[in-house]
Amino acid sequence: MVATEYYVALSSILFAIGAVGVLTRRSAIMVFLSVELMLNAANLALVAFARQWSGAGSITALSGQTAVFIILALAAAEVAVGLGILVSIFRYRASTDVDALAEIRL
Amino acid sequence: MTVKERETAVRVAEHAGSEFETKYMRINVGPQHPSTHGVLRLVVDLDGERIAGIKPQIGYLHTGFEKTMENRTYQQGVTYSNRMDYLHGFGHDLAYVLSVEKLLDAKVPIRAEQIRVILNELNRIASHLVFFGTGILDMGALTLFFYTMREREKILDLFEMVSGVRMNYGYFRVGGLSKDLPEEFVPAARAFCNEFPRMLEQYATMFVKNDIFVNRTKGIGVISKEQALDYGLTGPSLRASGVPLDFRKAQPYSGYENYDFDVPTSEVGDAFVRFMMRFEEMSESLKIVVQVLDQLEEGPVKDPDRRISLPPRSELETSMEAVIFHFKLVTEGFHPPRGEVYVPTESARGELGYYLVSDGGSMPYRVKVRVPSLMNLQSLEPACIGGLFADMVVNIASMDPVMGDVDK
Amino acid sequence: MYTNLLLMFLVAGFIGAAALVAGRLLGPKKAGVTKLAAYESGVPASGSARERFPVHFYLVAMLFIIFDIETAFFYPLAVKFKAAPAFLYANGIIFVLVLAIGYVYILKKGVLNWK
Amino acid sequence: MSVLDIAKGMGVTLGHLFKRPVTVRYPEQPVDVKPRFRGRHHLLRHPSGLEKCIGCSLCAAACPAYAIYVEAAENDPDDPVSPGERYASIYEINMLRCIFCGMCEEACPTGAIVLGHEFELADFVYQDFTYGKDDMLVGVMGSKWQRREATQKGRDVRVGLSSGPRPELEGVDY
Amino acid sequence: MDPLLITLAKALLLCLTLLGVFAYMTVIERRILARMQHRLGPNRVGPFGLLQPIADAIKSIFKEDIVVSAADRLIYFLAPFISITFALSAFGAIPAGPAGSLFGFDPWIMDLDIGLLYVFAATSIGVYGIFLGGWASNSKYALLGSLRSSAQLISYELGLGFSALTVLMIAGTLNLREIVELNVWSVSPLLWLPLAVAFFTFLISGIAEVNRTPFDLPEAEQEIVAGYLTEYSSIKWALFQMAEYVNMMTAAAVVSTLFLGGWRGPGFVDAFIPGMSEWPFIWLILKMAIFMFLFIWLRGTLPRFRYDQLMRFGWVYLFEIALGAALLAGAVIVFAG
Amino acid sequence: MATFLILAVVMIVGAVGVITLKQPVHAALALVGTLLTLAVTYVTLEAHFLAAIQVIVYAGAIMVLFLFVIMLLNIQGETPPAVLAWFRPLAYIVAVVAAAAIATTAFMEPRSLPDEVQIATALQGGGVEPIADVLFSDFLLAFQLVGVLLLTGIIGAVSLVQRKVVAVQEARADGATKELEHA
Amino acid sequence: MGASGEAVNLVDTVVSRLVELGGKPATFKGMVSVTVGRERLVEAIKLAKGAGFEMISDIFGIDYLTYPGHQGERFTVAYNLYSVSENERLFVRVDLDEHTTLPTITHLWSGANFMEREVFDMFGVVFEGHPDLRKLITPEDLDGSPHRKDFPLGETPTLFNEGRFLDPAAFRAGLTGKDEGLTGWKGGARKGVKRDG
Amino acid sequence: MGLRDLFERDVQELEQEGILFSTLGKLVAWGRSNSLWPATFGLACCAIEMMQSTNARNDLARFGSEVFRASPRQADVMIVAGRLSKKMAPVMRRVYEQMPDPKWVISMGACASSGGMFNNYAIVQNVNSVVPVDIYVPGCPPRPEALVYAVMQLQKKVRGEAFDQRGVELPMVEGWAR
Ligand code: SF4
Ligand code: SF4
Ligand code: SF4
Repeated sequence: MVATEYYVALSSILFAIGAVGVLTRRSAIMVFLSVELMLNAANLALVAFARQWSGAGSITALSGQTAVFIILALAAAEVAVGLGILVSIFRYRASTDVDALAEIRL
Repeated sequence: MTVKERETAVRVAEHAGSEFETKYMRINVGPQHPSTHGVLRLVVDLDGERIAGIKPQIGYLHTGFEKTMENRTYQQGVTYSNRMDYLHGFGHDLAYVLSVEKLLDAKVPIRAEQIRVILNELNRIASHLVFFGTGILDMGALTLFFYTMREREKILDLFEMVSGVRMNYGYFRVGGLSKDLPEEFVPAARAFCNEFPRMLEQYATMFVKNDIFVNRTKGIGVISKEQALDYGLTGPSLRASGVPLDFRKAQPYSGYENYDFDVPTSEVGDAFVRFMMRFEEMSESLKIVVQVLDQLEEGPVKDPDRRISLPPRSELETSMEAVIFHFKLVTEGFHPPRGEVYVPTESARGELGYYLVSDGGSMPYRVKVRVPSLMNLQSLEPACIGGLFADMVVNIASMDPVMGDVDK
Repeated sequence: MYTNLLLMFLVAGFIGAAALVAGRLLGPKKAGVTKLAAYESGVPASGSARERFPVHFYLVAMLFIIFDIETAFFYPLAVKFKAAPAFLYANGIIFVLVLAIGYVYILKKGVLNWK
Repeated sequence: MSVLDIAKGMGVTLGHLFKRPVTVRYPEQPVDVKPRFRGRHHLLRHPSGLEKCIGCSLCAAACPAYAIYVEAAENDPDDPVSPGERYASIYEINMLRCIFCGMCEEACPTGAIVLGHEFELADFVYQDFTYGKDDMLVGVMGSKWQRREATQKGRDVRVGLSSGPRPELEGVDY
Repeated sequence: MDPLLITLAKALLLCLTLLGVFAYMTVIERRILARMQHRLGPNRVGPFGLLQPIADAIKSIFKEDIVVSAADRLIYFLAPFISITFALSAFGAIPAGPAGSLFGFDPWIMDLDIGLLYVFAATSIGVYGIFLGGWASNSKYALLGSLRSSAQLISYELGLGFSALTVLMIAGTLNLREIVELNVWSVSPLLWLPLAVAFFTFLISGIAEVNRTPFDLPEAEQEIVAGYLTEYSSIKWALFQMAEYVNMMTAAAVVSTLFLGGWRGPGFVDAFIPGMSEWPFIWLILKMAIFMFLFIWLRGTLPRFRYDQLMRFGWVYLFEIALGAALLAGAVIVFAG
Repeated sequence: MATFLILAVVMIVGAVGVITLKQPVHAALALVGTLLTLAVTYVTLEAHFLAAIQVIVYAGAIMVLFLFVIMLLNIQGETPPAVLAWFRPLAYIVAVVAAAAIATTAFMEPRSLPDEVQIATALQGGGVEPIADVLFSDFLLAFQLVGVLLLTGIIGAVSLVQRKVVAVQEARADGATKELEHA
Repeated sequence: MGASGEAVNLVDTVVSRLVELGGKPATFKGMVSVTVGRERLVEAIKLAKGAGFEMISDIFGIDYLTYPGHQGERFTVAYNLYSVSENERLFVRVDLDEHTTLPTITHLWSGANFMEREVFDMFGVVFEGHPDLRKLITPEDLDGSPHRKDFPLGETPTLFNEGRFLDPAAFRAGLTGKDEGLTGWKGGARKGVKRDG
Repeated sequence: MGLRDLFERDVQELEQEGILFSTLGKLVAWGRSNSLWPATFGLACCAIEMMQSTNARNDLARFGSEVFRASPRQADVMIVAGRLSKKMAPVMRRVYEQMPDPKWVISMGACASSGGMFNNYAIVQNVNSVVPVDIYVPGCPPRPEALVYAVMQLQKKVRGEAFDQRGVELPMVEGWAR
């Protein structure tokens, strides 16, 4: 059995990579992809913690997994709306460059 | 401006225009595409699945019929005419010989006219069968095609019996027919007439009443009466738009006035109706065939005028005169008087006529074929724009263009 | 149990890969510029294929996500249904009703109307 | 009811599943062409064995595809090839040009050229499609390729036809 | 014996069988279609045309494999690979008989507690194959085809999911084996109606999922040439075809498993040979064969939908009916026990 | 451990791919790969249902939407940034430091995992039934709120996009014929 | 027609009005045609359309270059008008020379688009004001207008064995001279031309 | 790599050199000859007869050749059915080139094979000048059975059983390129 710490470390690495992506990529969609990566890194930690907490009984332990489940729903809604914004912006502008988008007042 | 200059000018203009980026996806449908019934090329601008613009590009089957026919004798012309609209060859043959006969004032025996009508109508059925089969094949249904082809095969058998070939008959001659009917033809044709209505019913069960088919064609590609006339649409497609024009009724030829038949007409003008027009026309044509078979008269099948038709083989052995006529006819053909004629006929696709200019020589001076498919093809534009890409396929099918007819 | 799954994937993947490799190795190669150009009914392609597409496709995929999540939430509900039918049914109905509002909204908006 | 209609349509296809296919098993089972069918040409002979063709070129004149080439020569009175003054020393048809329209048959004053029923003419090389007198004189069976294959394999020429010869060919002794 | 080895053997066997069946399905389909069209179909190659698929396979393998120059090479190769891999592995979760009935082994490769979800997951990844295949080809027809088909596939995935809910509610498990073991006749007759409705919606969604007529839009030859397959040649094309047929078989197997008792035979056959209804494989294969025939039959008869009709049909009718069936089933369970 | 390492490496490679690959489709595919590996990791963490949902929802739906958008908008590879050249290394440094910080914090106070039996009984393999138990008790409100959230998602996305579609289409339908130049 | 017919049918009325515009009517075997001047063409056709010829059936050209005894301008473009309601047909003709142009009538009938393009393609007649005057049928790279009489038919010889061939044009010339009688053919053997070498 | 090299060149090429005159070569030829899928290249009247050759009576499917592929990428043989105009010739050439090797061409009908009766400026007077033709089928149009016969002829050629008038064996695949 791999200890939880490793998962947390992996999760933090993924999270950091995602953060770099958010900071360095210019195209909005790529930024978005990186955000998804960060979200999943967090999920991984949650699932790992769920296992760590199995000593505290079924309901408590599974809360972690259930939370991830809810987060998936959240991510779905977020992506739907986020990409919706992207699409609607893109209909007027030829680029998804975030720096260029900064000028827009929505 | 010469043609060349003009072309260059247009090309330059096009080039300039291309700098402005359009939002559409431009897609080439054809010339080699399964749904374009041969070599039609359509340049389609797609706005997603919707058609924003459509331009037919034709000429991929340009055969030079008119020019070649101007360099063949009138008699040889019958081998060319049918190859234009290869699905309704007898229709073209008929239109051609009618024009030449009008030039010559040839007297066609009644029996020959009747046989021409029989074959023409059977050919119309055969053509519509191909139309129906391929049209529905274009909508993704495989099987009806095989059923219609099976029936067409039976008609082709009849044609083979009469003319010796399954397509591209060249059986009509100026002044009559090349040969009389074989004996077995009439019973065989009757047998076909008896069984065909059952087949029509089968098609109806499989398709006309099929919801998917109806939904895919109803309300698609509507062409109004005004548009139809504006674009010079003729034939069943025009009748679907509410103009009951049929030259078999309007200006009867070859004795069509003697037979009783209806011209199906509708006001709706959508693809479904265009399909149905042809579907109903099949039974009407069958009605004509049955009537002619009943009234079929005995007698000669060629104009007895030796300057027009070849003498029978038996005479060649006995009469020197016949031999001379024969030689003259074969090497040189006949010399119709100077003049220009046009005889409109109703082919399976619409108004068809040969405008012949004779300079008194043995070959036509100018042959101009008024082909229905070319004009019908133009109506694709009003029918398709604003519709879906998939509907375009239905629209092409429902116009029933034959590319040989379009490009000549 | 999940090792079995892994094995299954390995075998399936192996077959796919083997076929691809075999095809690569065994077929003749006579590439030419025209041969490798995109097929467009036999004429040189006009314009690029990578064009923008209508937004309908986006909407379909978007709705799919939303309703896919909905089904995902229904699986636990359905599996547990026998344990507390009335309670779960009530909850399920509320859940469905909330989403039904969204469904009616998209119907009204004509999203499902491709015409 | 639409579902019912679709079901009816499906019934039609299902029904055909159990019907005997109308397929003609062609290569094994010969094709039944109609008597007037026009296939490969035959050059006929008189019952006496003389060729009917007199080399008059009318067939070439009538041919819309200009597919016939005739060169006439004077008959040797002692050993005539044809009953007339002249005979065709070279008579060739380019089978690829030919459209099997039958104009030549109609034009021939002696009935020498007749279109037979053979249709299995597909071959590999363009040059092999010029049929000379040897390939068309009545009595020769099959297309060039069929005869070639037959000689190579030492078999009889087999043509996929069931119908008898054309009426014009019937009763001709040779 | 090492259970892993056994699994490996089973997996190999399954994959090869599926491939073989694919090959013969093509011939069977061609022959059945031919008979429906009043003709014979392939019958020259080998007795009754039985060697036809072998000839086709040899031909395909020894055919040039064109990689279009504008294509995204990596993805161009990846696409058929994804398609076939996920199609094949989806089948592994289908139980084909009672435990231990395959010479003492279990006639399935894995018995997952989330079996149905696994199948759904595998097929939902299969979408990538089609989507990427079309995109990578960089041809308009392919692109249009792949967009259409991915939109179609994801839409009808919903239909599948919602139709399955009814069964899940009644069965109370996602495990396919347990679903099969559930006795249909023990279910309250009141539930038969929603079950029947769900069966039909599931079947229709299944047909749409595997791109068969009347939902074969992605390959609508008459409109977009060969859809996402337009640029694929030789073996890669064959792999896509293979994936399609394997998906067909999976769909048939899942429908049988969820609604028709999977590998179990009808009870009355036990009267002739005791235990016959428990024989592995045959019943499942029989049921699958019926569905496969149905697929072919539909293809032989119907024209295809237009794209918008198809999407509307999926999103409006199928979706509502399937959900309605599930709600009805729920109500029945709540109020009638 | 070996399994974990393999998975970790695959995931990190995928993640790096996400942020480095030029072609958006490739980046998205890298993310798909990462997500699939993540699903496998969930399986090793006894979260089976989540693994399946992860594949179905994340890989099978959300990423498809991403690909759709990339394709619909025809987003090409980005141009290298012209300004802020110093920003990139800074971002890397910050990220590495942050990751290291979190990781070390995690390792500073190592906890022992509960034993396998305990895990098995508590998580029950993370199957659908145990999740359902939690979901419909503690998370009931969250469950219903998800419904509301999804509703907002629908309305948000549709209202963002749809109105304009109709307008644009109408505009195009009008000008369509005239605009078409000849091919 | 016109003059002798007492019936007041559509053709007669239109023809009489076209004559007022300077048209020259002619009748051959029941077909009525009116030759109008180039500058009055649109006017004439508009008039005909307004009077009841709702449909344009065809537009085509004739090249009288080699027509024996032809006088006047080289080309004729004919408009084949048809009245669906009255079931009558009228040909409106214009004569023109090589470098003259014609006004378009595409604004009267959209269907005239292809027809005019065909005439442009086949005869090189330019239609002023046509929205899209490009070649319709012949390939882009074909130079010339095929239906002009001075455009060669472009026949190739039919090949036979041993280098024999038959040149269609020469062969035909032997068959059909323009003079009376069994021209060209003298009953003797006719030899094809042998290819040298 | 041995195997790779072997197949880099066409099987047929090797067979001429005698390297692959083996069971494998025969097997491949057998497979190819029995799975000749035509690309739809219907041009004119002959195309109708080509369609008829798949119909219930003639059923080209019996030879495994009914699989008309819309995309040339999946086709083995191109049936040029009808008159090839000069405008269409480049298109046909392009479609032909886009077919994967090995590929064959059947020239169906008088027009495609020699221009037939259309001896004029518009028609290509022998498809062989555009793509290498393997089989010519005379007829106008050839009846469906003649096309079936031509497909059988092509099978012979693919199996290496074809020879011309002088008895020279014809190559299985034309090595013709422009
Ligand atoms: S059949 Fe026709 S084309 Fe053939 S040789 Fe005779 S006349 Fe010429
Ligand atoms: S075949 Fe007849 S027409 Fe021809 S040259 Fe001989 S005799 Fe004259
Ligand atoms: S050979 Fe005959 S049938 Fe074939 S295309 Fe030419 S004219 Fe038509």
